[in-house]
Amino acid sequence: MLKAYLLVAAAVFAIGLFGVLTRRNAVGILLGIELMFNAVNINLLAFARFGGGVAGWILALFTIAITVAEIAVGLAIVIVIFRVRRTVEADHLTLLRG
Amino acid sequence: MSGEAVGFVVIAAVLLAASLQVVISTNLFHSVLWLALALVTTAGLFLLLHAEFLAAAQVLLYAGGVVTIVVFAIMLTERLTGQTIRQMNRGIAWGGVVATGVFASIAGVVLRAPARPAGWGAEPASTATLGRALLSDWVLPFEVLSVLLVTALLGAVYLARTED
Amino acid sequence: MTLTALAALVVVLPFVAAVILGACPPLRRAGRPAAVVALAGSGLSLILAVRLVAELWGMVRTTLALGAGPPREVLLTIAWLPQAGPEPLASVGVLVDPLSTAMAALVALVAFLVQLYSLGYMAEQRPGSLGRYYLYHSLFVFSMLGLVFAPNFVQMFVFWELVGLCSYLLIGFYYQRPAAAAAAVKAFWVTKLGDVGFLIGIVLLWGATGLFAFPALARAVTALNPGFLALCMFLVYLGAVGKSAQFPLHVWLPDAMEGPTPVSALIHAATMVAAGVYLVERAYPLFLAAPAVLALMAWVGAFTALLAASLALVQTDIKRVLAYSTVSQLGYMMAALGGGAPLAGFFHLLTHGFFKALLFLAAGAVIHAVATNDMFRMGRLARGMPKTTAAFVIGAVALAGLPPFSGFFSKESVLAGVWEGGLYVPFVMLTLTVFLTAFYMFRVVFLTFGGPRQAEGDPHDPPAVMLGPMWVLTAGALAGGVLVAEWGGPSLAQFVAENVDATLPHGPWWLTPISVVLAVAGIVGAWLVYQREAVSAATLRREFGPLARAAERGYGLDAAYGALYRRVLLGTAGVIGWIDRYLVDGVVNLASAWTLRAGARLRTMQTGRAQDYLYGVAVGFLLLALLWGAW
Amino acid sequence: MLLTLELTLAGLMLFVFVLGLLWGPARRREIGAVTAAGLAGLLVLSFVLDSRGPLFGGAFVMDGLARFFKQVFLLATLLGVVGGLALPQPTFHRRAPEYHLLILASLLGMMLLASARELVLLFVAFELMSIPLYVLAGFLKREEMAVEAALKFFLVGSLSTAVLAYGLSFLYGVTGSTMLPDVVRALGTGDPLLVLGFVLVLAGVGFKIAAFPFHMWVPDTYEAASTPFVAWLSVAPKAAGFAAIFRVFIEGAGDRAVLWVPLAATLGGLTIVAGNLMALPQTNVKRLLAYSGIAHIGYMLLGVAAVSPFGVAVVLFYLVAYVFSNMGAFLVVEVVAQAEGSTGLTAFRGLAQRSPLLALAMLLFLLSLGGIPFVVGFWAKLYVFWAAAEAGLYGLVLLGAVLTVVALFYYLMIAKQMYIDAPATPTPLPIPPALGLVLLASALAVVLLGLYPRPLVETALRAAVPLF
Amino acid sequence: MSGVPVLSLITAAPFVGALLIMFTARHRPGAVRGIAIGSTAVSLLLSLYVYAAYRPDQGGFQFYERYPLVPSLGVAVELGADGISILLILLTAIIIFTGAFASWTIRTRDQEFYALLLTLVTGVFGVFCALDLFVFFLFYELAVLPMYLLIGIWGTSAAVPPQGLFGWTFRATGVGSKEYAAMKLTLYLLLGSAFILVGIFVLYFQAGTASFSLLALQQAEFGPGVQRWVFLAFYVGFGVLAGIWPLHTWSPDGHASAPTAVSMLHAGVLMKLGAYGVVRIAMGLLPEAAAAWAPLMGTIATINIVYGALAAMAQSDLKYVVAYSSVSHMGIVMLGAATLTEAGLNGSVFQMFAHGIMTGLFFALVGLVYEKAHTREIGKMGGFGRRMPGIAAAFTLGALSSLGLPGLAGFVAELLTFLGAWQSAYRWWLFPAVAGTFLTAIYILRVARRIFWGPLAEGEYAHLGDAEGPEWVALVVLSVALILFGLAPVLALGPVDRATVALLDRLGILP
Repeated sequence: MLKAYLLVAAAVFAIGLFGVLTRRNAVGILLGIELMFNAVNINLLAFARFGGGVAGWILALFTIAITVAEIAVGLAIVIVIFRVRRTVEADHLTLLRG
Repeated sequence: MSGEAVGFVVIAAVLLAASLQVVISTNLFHSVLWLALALVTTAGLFLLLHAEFLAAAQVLLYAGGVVTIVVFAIMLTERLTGQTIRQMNRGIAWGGVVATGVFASIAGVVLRAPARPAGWGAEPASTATLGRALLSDWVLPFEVLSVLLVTALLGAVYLARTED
Repeated sequence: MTLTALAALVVVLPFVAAVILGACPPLRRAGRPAAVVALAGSGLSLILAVRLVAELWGMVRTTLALGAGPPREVLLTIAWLPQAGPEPLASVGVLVDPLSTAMAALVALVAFLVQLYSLGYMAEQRPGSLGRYYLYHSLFVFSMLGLVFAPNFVQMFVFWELVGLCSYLLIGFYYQRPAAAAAAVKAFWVTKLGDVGFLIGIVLLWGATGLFAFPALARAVTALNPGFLALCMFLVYLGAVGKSAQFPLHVWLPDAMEGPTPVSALIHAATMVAAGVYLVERAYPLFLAAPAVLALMAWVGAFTALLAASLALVQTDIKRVLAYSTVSQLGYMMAALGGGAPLAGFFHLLTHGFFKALLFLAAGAVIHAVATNDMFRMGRLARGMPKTTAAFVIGAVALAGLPPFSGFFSKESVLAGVWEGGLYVPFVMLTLTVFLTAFYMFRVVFLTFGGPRQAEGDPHDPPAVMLGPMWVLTAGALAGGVLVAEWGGPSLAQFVAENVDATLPHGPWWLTPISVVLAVAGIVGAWLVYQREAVSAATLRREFGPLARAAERGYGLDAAYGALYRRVLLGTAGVIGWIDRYLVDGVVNLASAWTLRAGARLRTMQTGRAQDYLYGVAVGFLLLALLWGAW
Repeated sequence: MLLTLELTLAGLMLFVFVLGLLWGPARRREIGAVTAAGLAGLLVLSFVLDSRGPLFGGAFVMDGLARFFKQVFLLATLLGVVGGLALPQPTFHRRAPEYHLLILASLLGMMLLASARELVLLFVAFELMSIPLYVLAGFLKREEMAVEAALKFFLVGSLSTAVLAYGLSFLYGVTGSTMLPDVVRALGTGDPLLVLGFVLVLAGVGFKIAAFPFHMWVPDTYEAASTPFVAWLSVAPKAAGFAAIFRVFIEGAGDRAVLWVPLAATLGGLTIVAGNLMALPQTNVKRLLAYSGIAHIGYMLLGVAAVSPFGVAVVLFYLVAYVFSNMGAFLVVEVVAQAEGSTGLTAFRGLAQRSPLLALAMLLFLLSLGGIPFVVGFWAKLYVFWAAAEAGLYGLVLLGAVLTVVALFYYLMIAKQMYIDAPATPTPLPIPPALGLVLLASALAVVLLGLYPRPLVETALRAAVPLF
Repeated sequence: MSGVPVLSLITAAPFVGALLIMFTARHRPGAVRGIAIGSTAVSLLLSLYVYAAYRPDQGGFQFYERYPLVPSLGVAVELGADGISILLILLTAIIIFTGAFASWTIRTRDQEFYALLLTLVTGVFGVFCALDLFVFFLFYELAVLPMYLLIGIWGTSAAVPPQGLFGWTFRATGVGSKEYAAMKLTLYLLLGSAFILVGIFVLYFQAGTASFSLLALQQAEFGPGVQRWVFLAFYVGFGVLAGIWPLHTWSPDGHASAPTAVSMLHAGVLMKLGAYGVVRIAMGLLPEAAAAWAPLMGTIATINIVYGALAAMAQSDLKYVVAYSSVSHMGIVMLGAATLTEAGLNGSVFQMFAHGIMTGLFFALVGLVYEKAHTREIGKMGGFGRRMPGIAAAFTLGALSSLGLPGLAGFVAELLTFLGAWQSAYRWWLFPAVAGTFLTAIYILRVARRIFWGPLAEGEYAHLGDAEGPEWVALVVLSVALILFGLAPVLALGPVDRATVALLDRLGILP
């Protein structure tokens, strides 16, 4: 049963990664990252349920909190960039390269 | 097949479907809604895993908080450009290959992993133990987390404010 | 004073003069004072050399009377190249024996006379140039004497190269004349080519025996593989071919006439060019063990004699005639050595040293007077400069080989030696050369001093400082016979013979008449063509058309060498230069260019698109996972 | 008390925060000086205090390694903050409280990270270090490039955090404990899930230390962000990354650590090659230094690949060398950029004739980065090779040594601009006093440590040995 | 004087001079030169003292000094000199002393120039004195790096820039310019040092003596595999600096572009440093591999000799001719070493010295000619002998030594090497080697003739003059050294022979 949860988590992680890699929009990429964090939490709670104890919950809780913080900062950056560049398409943000 | 198993299959199916929609939907707004669904189904999984408190946190913090901020951000940017943000995927093939590769490598290891030894971690967890642990063993990370949240807030506010 | 110390002094005195001149630029630039220093060096050297001869002669008489072996004193005091063990790898010293002493006396004498003569001949040079001239001269005398007294191959080679250097410097004395500059380097290169063989020969001999010293090598020679020894001696002989202007390396000597005439007299007639002969003489015990090389030497010598004589016929430059004559006479000497008559060869070396030096000095006086080398712009000089004419004619007669002049005796013994050596074809060539020699020499005599034309200007005899040395040499050319005369004691020939364990050959009875007749015929022929003009030179030339034209071009040898140098050597150099630039260095440049390109390529990975950066993380994880899986 | 440094730092943060509230815009620029003074005090304190031991059941330890790292962080931050005092942009004056608070928060994260022996604390500390960096990278929020860089930095960083967290979940899941000693002990079971977790963590940390191919945010961020911050960014978080690596992968692993040799060696080799090659065509000095910094991480990874006490000590030594050399180089760039308005290679033209001392300092930093004798960078490289050779990684040593030559090419290109080319204008460059001070200190350190590296080596060895 | 650390003083003196110049002589050209000459004179005098005080009868390393540097790792500053070292120390001292004079006319940034030059020389002295491989390596690097700036700042770009396809193909690398040459030289040599470093480390760890000391490592036994590969690493690493074919291409460009004193020092001394490394470290520590690799070394050396000479013949830029002649002559050095015979090794070491002096003289002369005629293109010169007799004489002297004229130092070295070659296992080496000397005679006299002989183009070169004042020092000192050691090679060979015999003893092939 544990492996089933782990596989689901891995699938969500991979789907998130796919989104991260293919989305053109910065917010879209962020959503992909959200999914990946979500996979982490599934993993943690599955491990906790199948014998890991309370530490897994704690870690999951921290992950959620940290994710929220990340998202907040990330969206702030998105807003700033939108303000300056009038776009949030990651494809168009290539002033710096090489 | 036990009821829990049936529940797991159903919830997992919805979760995966919703996740997929998150990354391929062409409408950013829809993506966010699919994400909310995925998060909520995840909370369902948490319930299956007997983590009620975390399921609640998931719904409140994530599905509530995160989605709200994202929507807010989208609205903000859309308002500024005055058009709906269409979003496309690029390099789907390579993305698919890499993502599948990552999944395959993780899944392979998961499947190869030995079964947990018997009696491994028998202690059941409860919200009460969680609270106690948080304020005893993990008090330092907890305090640090507060600094982290304040800092993130400070940074986000600095970036987002417009007056200077 | 011991003999060796005396010999060492003979060598060192000119060196001291050279060092003084070299280290003291003001003295050198003063000109005449520099000449005095050089003259003092070579004069003292001459005096000591004469004393050395006298002392050694005394010893020879004693030992001969006692029936003991030849007197030989070897001085080896200074280790030159050390090595582990009791014996040094190579030493320097002097080897005093009749051969070296006689040669040294000749060198010292001619050198002193030439330096004296130069005082007059070079009087118009700038003082600085004059100082330089005498510096080179002193250096040359030192080197030549060092060569003569060398007790081993290493020292021989050292001084061998040094005389080559002096030759190079003195040929190029008028370095601003392109011809002189070209001739100097040509002389150096061609002789150096022979020296490559010489050096390898020395190394090979050492490799087989661990020895350099002549006496020790002579003792060790029997133990060597004859074939290997023949190779070694052939290589050594190559050195002599270059230095003594044997075919095919004779091409440098005629060009060397670009140097001042006294230099030609000293270096390119009397002494240095004879060094090759001297070398063979020195190493004769070794050569004896390699008969094939000796035979080759005789053939080449005879061929060289004939070839050079034929070339001498067509020259218009008086000095070039003499130069070819020198080549030809050196061929005689080598032929004698090859034919098994080392004493005859050495004898001819000595007499030739006198009369050829005389001829050059006289020619120098002529050139000095008429300011040209071209014989066809001379004529009837006998009227204005009788003394010079007398000296030149005496030299010419000696060279032609008429009795009782010195050349007659030595040439006779050379011919006799070759005949007795059983080398009949070379003998015929040499005999034929006798006729040619007389002809070309008297061609010079009649064109220059007689003939129908009158040279421009008012030529007259040179000053005493030039005439004096000429008279001394004239005496030598006249009295050369003394060397073989036996007046109540051992002759000089016998004196030297003590060294080379041989006697002067006398040859069959018909030899003398034939050679005298041939010589006279040559003189008469020249008289008919150039004095009486009974036979037109042009007709003669037409008769011998192709041959004459070929001879005028030196039988195309110069052209061949030139082509070899330009096409093959410089061509190869060009190819190597190209390879270095494009291939060897090209690889380096390519490597660096590729590295730079790789950097430029790699940076395109940094597209600027955030997704691609995210790929980095994903691919990086995959990479690590793969690595872990693989291992 | 074991937490003194962290608590004092937190106090400093609070003080800065309050000052920011109290002081008006005119005085706010002095907050930098206050911060610097506080950091200097902390640095002194770190040398004075030497209490060691675990806390919270071993979740937090104060040991030699932690102390060494904390001193490195403090030193780097001090240099960075002092260097930042000279920034001309008004934003940095008006928003000095935010700027410095963010730096201090990140510093706090690093300091905790160096002591973390528990997954939750490690994770939180890691994030506390990272999140302020995203904001700082985009601190010049009106500049197109800066915000773009911040976005890229943030996206790559968040993805890496996700990967890291995913890895941590496996570490915890397999052992049922969040205590690192338990986790490392479990390595003995050879559970593939555990190793997978480690690999994921390595990928996550790889982003922080900017190993190839996790490095891609580095050049963009370095180029666009303000230089004193970049100088600090280029050393302190990377040092923290290595602290995490040592804590997670090496400490207590003993013989099992050989597991990481191929990973670290390959990652190191790739990073050396890629970093050096990509630095070659750069014409912007900040970007060039960014790539060269990547290459340096590769060299440090060689030290990690040696998995020996000496290897770890070597990395510690390398980090110190790197702090001085790299920050020095970046701050020289800042001086030039303030005077010339450009960070291009050509801005350095003829610097030796304009400001000889500045050029000499830059030359020293570059030589140190290039690994040339008698400056500290030489010993750093040498010890790394030494450690790798000791571990039998001769091939990597040769590769590293050969690429050092490639590296010298671009360092010498800067030297060429400074020394060989003629200046466009002969006037000396104005050097802000704060920057001058930092440069002087760095140059002195580079030379002195180059001449007498022994104390530092021995300190590093002392810090490293207990890990095994 | 036995207690005085002479070798340290020799090594440190130039560096002290450099510091003094940097800190006390700003904008005072006279003081700069005075300090430079003073400090190099100290080194010269001390090296003469070392040379005189060395006891050949005792052999071995004398003037021994040891200062622990990092005791825990076995690094110590360990200095000592044997017969080979003292000769090369003397060579270095002579070259830098004369080089200081030869740079008299440096006008721009002379303070930095002299400081860098002296720093570089400290490195060279250090290499020759060091008995600790690690310290050896430190000094080695120090001797290479300042070269970049020295060439880059004070160098001159090639007189005949590459054109046509070549120039076009590598235009991106800046081929032909001094910057290109400086970069190529520096990177090439540092690449070599990378190999050396790896080799040193392998020896250190394989020996297990926890010491970098040459003397300690000599006692260690290395397996055949280790020997083979480490020797190759050393051979390649040091060989780059010694200019072995085909790793020599930095040298023509580098030497041609460098300012006079740097060319003198680099061609004269630094290339020897590579050969010294091969002999002292590679052969000294890895005897079996030396025997195994000797065929390769010797064969490449013969290629060097002939190839270098032919390449020199093809050049039209005077400095390139001299530079390629160095490549050719370094072949003699390497050949002598590869013969593994007493005579050959003696020849090798003596050639290091002789070629150092000779090429130093050459570059000093080329510098003078360039300074006065403002061209290095041989085709544009002619008849200079009239205007600059002193330079012409010295050039001729150098040329003669170069082609192995007896009486000058070059001959002794070549003769010994030839003898060694014929004694070695590969006798045929002798023939290309001797042929090389003939080729040398061709190209070098050709050049001498072109430049100094023939008619002078009066209009263009009316202003030409001979060497003056300080310029004479290099000419005279180097010429005298050439003659002195050519006439009395035993002066140098006595001590050298002790050292080579000891080396051969280690190689197990004593005669």
